[in-house]
Amino acid sequence: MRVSGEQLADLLAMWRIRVLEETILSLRLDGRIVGSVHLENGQEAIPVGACRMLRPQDALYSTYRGHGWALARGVPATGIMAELLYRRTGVNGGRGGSAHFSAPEYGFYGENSIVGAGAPIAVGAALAAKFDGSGRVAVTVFGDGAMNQGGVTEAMNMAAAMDLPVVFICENNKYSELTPINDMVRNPDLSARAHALGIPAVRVDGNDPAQVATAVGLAVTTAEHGRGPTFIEATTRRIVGHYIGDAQSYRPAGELAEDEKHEPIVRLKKQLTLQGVTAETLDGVEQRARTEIAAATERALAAPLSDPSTAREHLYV
Amino acid sequence: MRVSGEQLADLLAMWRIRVLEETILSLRLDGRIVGSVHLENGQEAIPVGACRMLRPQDALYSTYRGHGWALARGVPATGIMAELLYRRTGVNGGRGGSAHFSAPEYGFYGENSIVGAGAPIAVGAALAAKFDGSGRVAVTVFGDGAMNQGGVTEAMNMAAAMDLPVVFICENNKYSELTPINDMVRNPDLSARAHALGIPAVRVDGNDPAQVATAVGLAVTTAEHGRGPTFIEATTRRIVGHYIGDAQSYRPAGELAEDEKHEPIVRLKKQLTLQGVTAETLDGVEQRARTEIAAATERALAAPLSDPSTAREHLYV
Amino acid sequence: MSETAKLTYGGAINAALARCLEQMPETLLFGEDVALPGGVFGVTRGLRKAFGERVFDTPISETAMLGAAVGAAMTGRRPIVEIMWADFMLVAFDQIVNQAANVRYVSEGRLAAPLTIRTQQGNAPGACAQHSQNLEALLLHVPGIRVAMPVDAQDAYDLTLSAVTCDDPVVVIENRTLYAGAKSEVRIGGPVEPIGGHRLRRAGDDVTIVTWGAITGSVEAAVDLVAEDGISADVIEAVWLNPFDTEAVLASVRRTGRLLVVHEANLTGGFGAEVVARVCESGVPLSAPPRRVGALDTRIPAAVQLAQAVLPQTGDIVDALRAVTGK
Amino acid sequence: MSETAKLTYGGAINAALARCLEQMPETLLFGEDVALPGGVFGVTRGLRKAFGERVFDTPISETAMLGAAVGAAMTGRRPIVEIMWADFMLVAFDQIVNQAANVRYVSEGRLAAPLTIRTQQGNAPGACAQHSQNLEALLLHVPGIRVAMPVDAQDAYDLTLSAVTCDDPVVVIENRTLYAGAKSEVRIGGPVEPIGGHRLRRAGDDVTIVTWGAITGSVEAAVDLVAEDGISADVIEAVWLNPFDTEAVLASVRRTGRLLVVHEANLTGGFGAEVVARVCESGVPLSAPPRRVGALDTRIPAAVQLAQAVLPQTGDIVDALRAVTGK
Ligand SMILES: Cc1ncc(C[n+]2csc(CCOP(=O)(O)OP(=O)(O)O)c2C)c(N)n1
Ligand SMILES: Cc1ncc(C[n+]2csc(CCOP(=O)(O)OP(=O)(O)O)c2C)c(N)n1
Ligand SMILES: [Mg+2]
Ligand SMILES: [Mg+2]
Repeated sequence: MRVSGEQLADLLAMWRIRVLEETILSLRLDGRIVGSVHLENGQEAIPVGACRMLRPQDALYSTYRGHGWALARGVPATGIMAELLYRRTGVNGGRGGSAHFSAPEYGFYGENSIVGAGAPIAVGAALAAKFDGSGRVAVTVFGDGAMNQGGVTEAMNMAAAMDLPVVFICENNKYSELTPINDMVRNPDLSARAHALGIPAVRVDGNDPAQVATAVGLAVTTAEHGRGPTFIEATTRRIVGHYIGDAQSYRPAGELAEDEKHEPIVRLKKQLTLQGVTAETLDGVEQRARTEIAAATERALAAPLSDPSTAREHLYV
Repeated sequence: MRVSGEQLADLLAMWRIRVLEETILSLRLDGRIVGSVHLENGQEAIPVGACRMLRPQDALYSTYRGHGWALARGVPATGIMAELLYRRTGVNGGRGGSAHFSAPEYGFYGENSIVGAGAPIAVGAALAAKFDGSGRVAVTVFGDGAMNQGGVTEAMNMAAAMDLPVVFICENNKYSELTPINDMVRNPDLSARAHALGIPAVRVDGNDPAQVATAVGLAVTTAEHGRGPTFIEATTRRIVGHYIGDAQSYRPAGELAEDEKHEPIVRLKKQLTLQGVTAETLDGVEQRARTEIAAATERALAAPLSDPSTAREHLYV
Repeated sequence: MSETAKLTYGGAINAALARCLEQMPETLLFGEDVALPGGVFGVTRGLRKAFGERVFDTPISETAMLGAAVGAAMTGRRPIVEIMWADFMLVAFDQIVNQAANVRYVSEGRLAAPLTIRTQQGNAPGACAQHSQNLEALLLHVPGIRVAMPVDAQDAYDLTLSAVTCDDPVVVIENRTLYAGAKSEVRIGGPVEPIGGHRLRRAGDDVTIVTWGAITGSVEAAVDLVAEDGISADVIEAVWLNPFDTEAVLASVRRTGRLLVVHEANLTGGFGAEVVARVCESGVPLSAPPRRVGALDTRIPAAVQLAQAVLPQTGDIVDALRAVTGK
Repeated sequence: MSETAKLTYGGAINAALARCLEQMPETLLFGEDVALPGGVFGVTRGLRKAFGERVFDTPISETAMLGAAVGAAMTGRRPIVEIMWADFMLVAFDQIVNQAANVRYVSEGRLAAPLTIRTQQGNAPGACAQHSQNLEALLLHVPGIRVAMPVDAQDAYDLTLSAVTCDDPVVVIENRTLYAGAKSEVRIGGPVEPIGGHRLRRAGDDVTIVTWGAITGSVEAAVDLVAEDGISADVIEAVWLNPFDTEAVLASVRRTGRLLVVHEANLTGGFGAEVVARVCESGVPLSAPPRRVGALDTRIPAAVQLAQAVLPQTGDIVDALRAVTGK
């Protein structure tokens, strides 16, 4: 079997996110990072698959569960880490923190900690593209639970009515915080809502970066051609709590173990092994990610904390 | 051909609304009613068809375009008229006025002047029914434009997820204020959105009270049986402006004349004529409505204005 | 190259918007019924025709509309959104408070949200409780948002220009009872003024009145009435409420020793409290306790005679002037 | 038949909710993650099990949730809704301000909306700008809504009961930094108190401090610190902000002649301004200008060291006490 360069690149990108999140976890547990932190272990295939199809001019809007999205979009790990550690070198000098940072110079227009609120804002970035000749496509990511926030429907309808270049990516990880999505909807097919608004919609296996990339690539092309928005429901599972400290007692027995069997890194490694890739190569990929993130973390930890005397700055021009 | 008693009753009920609205128009034009007033001429078949299927325990929530809904629900014309004239005998002593009155003693839980805001509130009345043994079905009415207000989707989803006894009636009169709905959506089939949420949905000719009644009757039964919400899109046309004073310059030439040919009173009269009802009988129905509304208006005008010294009352218990 | 034109308040806003669309290609103008129909109050009439697709109608989706403004502003546009009634902001208040207001600060200045929200507020005869509120105080408690409130045609023109030119989110609160009033000479085409400042509507020595919004008209009427009793007042109209010209108020009170604040919004928690607090904290000596005139702390009834009992009337301002000056 | 139990702040709310659900069959309890998971802070733990379907989880639809509360309250239920963070109210503020607040007044008393919104607010270390705001001032400008803000376990219990029993909409603003604090003896099962009133947390003669919310702890600490310098203060904690106990504040200031208001919310347009305005308008003689301590008028940065520079600290309160008393 042929091994594509993309598969190994995806594996590396997913490992980077995984290790970043693991490092953040340990820094949070030993108190060097404080406050609420949302990890995306298990969901890495979605940012990795999606971001490889984005161009520099595209604008990405994620949720609070956004470290991996930022990293996949090209934001340096050290800038993210420093942000969570409230350093001067953080992408926003620590003002955003884990749940609300941005790095527009990398096309990462930011996390949002209000469920669903990023969707209308992404529509605005797409609206701008209609006039500025940038060719920008706006991408907004939100969870299954966010589908029930009215603003998301408003955003999808407005994008559809105006043929705006937006890709709506719904990371359906089955839970909204501690509550299963299927208890909160009658029709578990969330993409049906997009269809009803006249938006082409597809459901993909969100644990497979290749599937995600295919769908996002097509969506970007559709948008570029002036055909407006696409909706992608990417099914996945988070294999960690909603936030650090979540005991996950709401999960049925055995579910987590099952999810871990299908998580994207395990799965891609298995696939690559079947395709003949050696354990050494696979370990090498993991090792490379570990080395990179360790170095980035060290740089972040070495940077000075951002200066409290700057706290009044940048409220207004 | 057989003439059913219901047909004549519907004609009378529609005439009552038409005459009420005409009377309000003239009082508004001569300055005895002030402020913004929304008439529903042309849309009478929807309240008339719907309300004839409602029981005393049901709770109706309308929009600002609600005089006819209140009347069809059984609120006395004099109480409505007095409300618009700010009299003590108005259903809310003039505090609600044309666009925000209620008369819960008749199952009319009120108009709402915030587009879409009545839908979640009706869901609450349905929620109450789940626990109070009343057998109440909640009915909420809103326009085509209101479908794009996020709270309406939220309300529909919550009702669906919880199997709540709600009937969602969308009066699709083709315009939201001065803007055609078809310019504001990609998919003109609004009922598709309800389907996508798992809600049985139907589109009916909203200029035929019998079709509306059939759909609402079935929806009420569905709700009563614990099967949750139904969505009814009733297509219609208003043959007046959005508000009194609207010059309707946004309408294509000839549209209004065409709409007037199909408006529900003209249409039912034509139908009844074909069924052999005499012109005298038809005129008698109209005359009866005129006499009733004239008497109600006179009583309302004779009542004293509500007393400014009461303006502080009823903010809190 | 400034000239003058005879314009109504609404016409002045229209002229300012036209100039913005003309001179700033990055502006966009959108909202419900603003484009093809020209706005429910006719304020945006003709702009679609003149500027094409940059002026467009939106669905009845205030959250999408305001969110779209935030996103477009983040990516280089200068959106001007109309929220038809200030009351309707509340269905989408998150996009103003949690989104627009945070963009610059939280990103440490890497992003900005130069958007203008045009809305109008207050009671008009017969308007219901959901179409009558004066909500400026809610916005004035939110750091990161600028707020302007023009009352005459010249300010309607000038403040609109300054707002659109400002690189931060600005809410311009207009008033529908003013749109179609008398025409007046408006200087157009002059330089864009920086945000901030006040207008001195009357000058006097006995008391400082701070006011804003359409009720400025009643304040002027009241001052003219009490002039016969020998009461003279500084009337400071705060056309910009954020930034608020505290210095001007203090300077006046230092001279008059008396303060009256008048707003149409209900009293408790209104911005009048902030003005009183700033003056009292400053230690400027007062010869009488400060006073506020505002609406009763109730909802607004539709009935005109009830609404009159709730909303501040010229007579209430006269009474307060007599009480605060002791004349 | 009152007894006592050792409870945390969160435990006290849980006990009060259990009692409401037990004794008032018309109560319903709902919100995101409140039922099966027992709430993200564990405050509603066990209630679903004990009371079945009257306790239920909702979609992430604050507008639907609050609207459902309004509708259920109009039709005879007594809903208790949890909005997980006060910041999230803003996606659905219409249902509070334009809907719940209007029900009784606009219907001339024919309808009522006896609903309770439980929420929590304020900064906790590391929280982002969208999870840190103190929004009580927005609610306090809205006639028709009652507002309570408990700080100790006893008040958490008592105010929750009073709120749920109240026949008008009440927002109870809790604080997540308090939920899992130390346990204290809480009288439970006693009679339900009427809404309103204050708590006198310290008694003294030199200055009146008015405060509310979690920052009361810092105020007490500051007062204890300055006691060494011979400064003594009345500390009036406004557990109910609407109705607000103006009389108690005036009575205290009449004695002390000095006023300091402390809140965690940012200064401009905060409710502290209203308190200062009421005191100054009353004409109670002051021996020094009144003062306010609140957060800087900025957004709240996530970085702990930056947030500390923005939010009022005990040292700021000490400084203000020294300044206002001149000691
Ligand atoms: C408007 C709003 N309501 C509630 C919350 C609290 N909250 C944060 S994350 C979350 C769950 C979101 O679930 P989902 O959209 O599925 O995303 P996931 O966390 O699973 O990625 C909730 C309810 C919020 N941040 N904003
Ligand atoms: C949230 C909100 N946005 C805007 C408005 C202004 N407005 C009043 S009626 C209306 C049009 C509603 O159209 P539709 O829902 O189709 O109802 P119709 O008037 O046609 O019956 C609009 C935009 C409002 N009242 N509330
Ligand atoms: Mg999820
Ligand atoms: Mg319509």
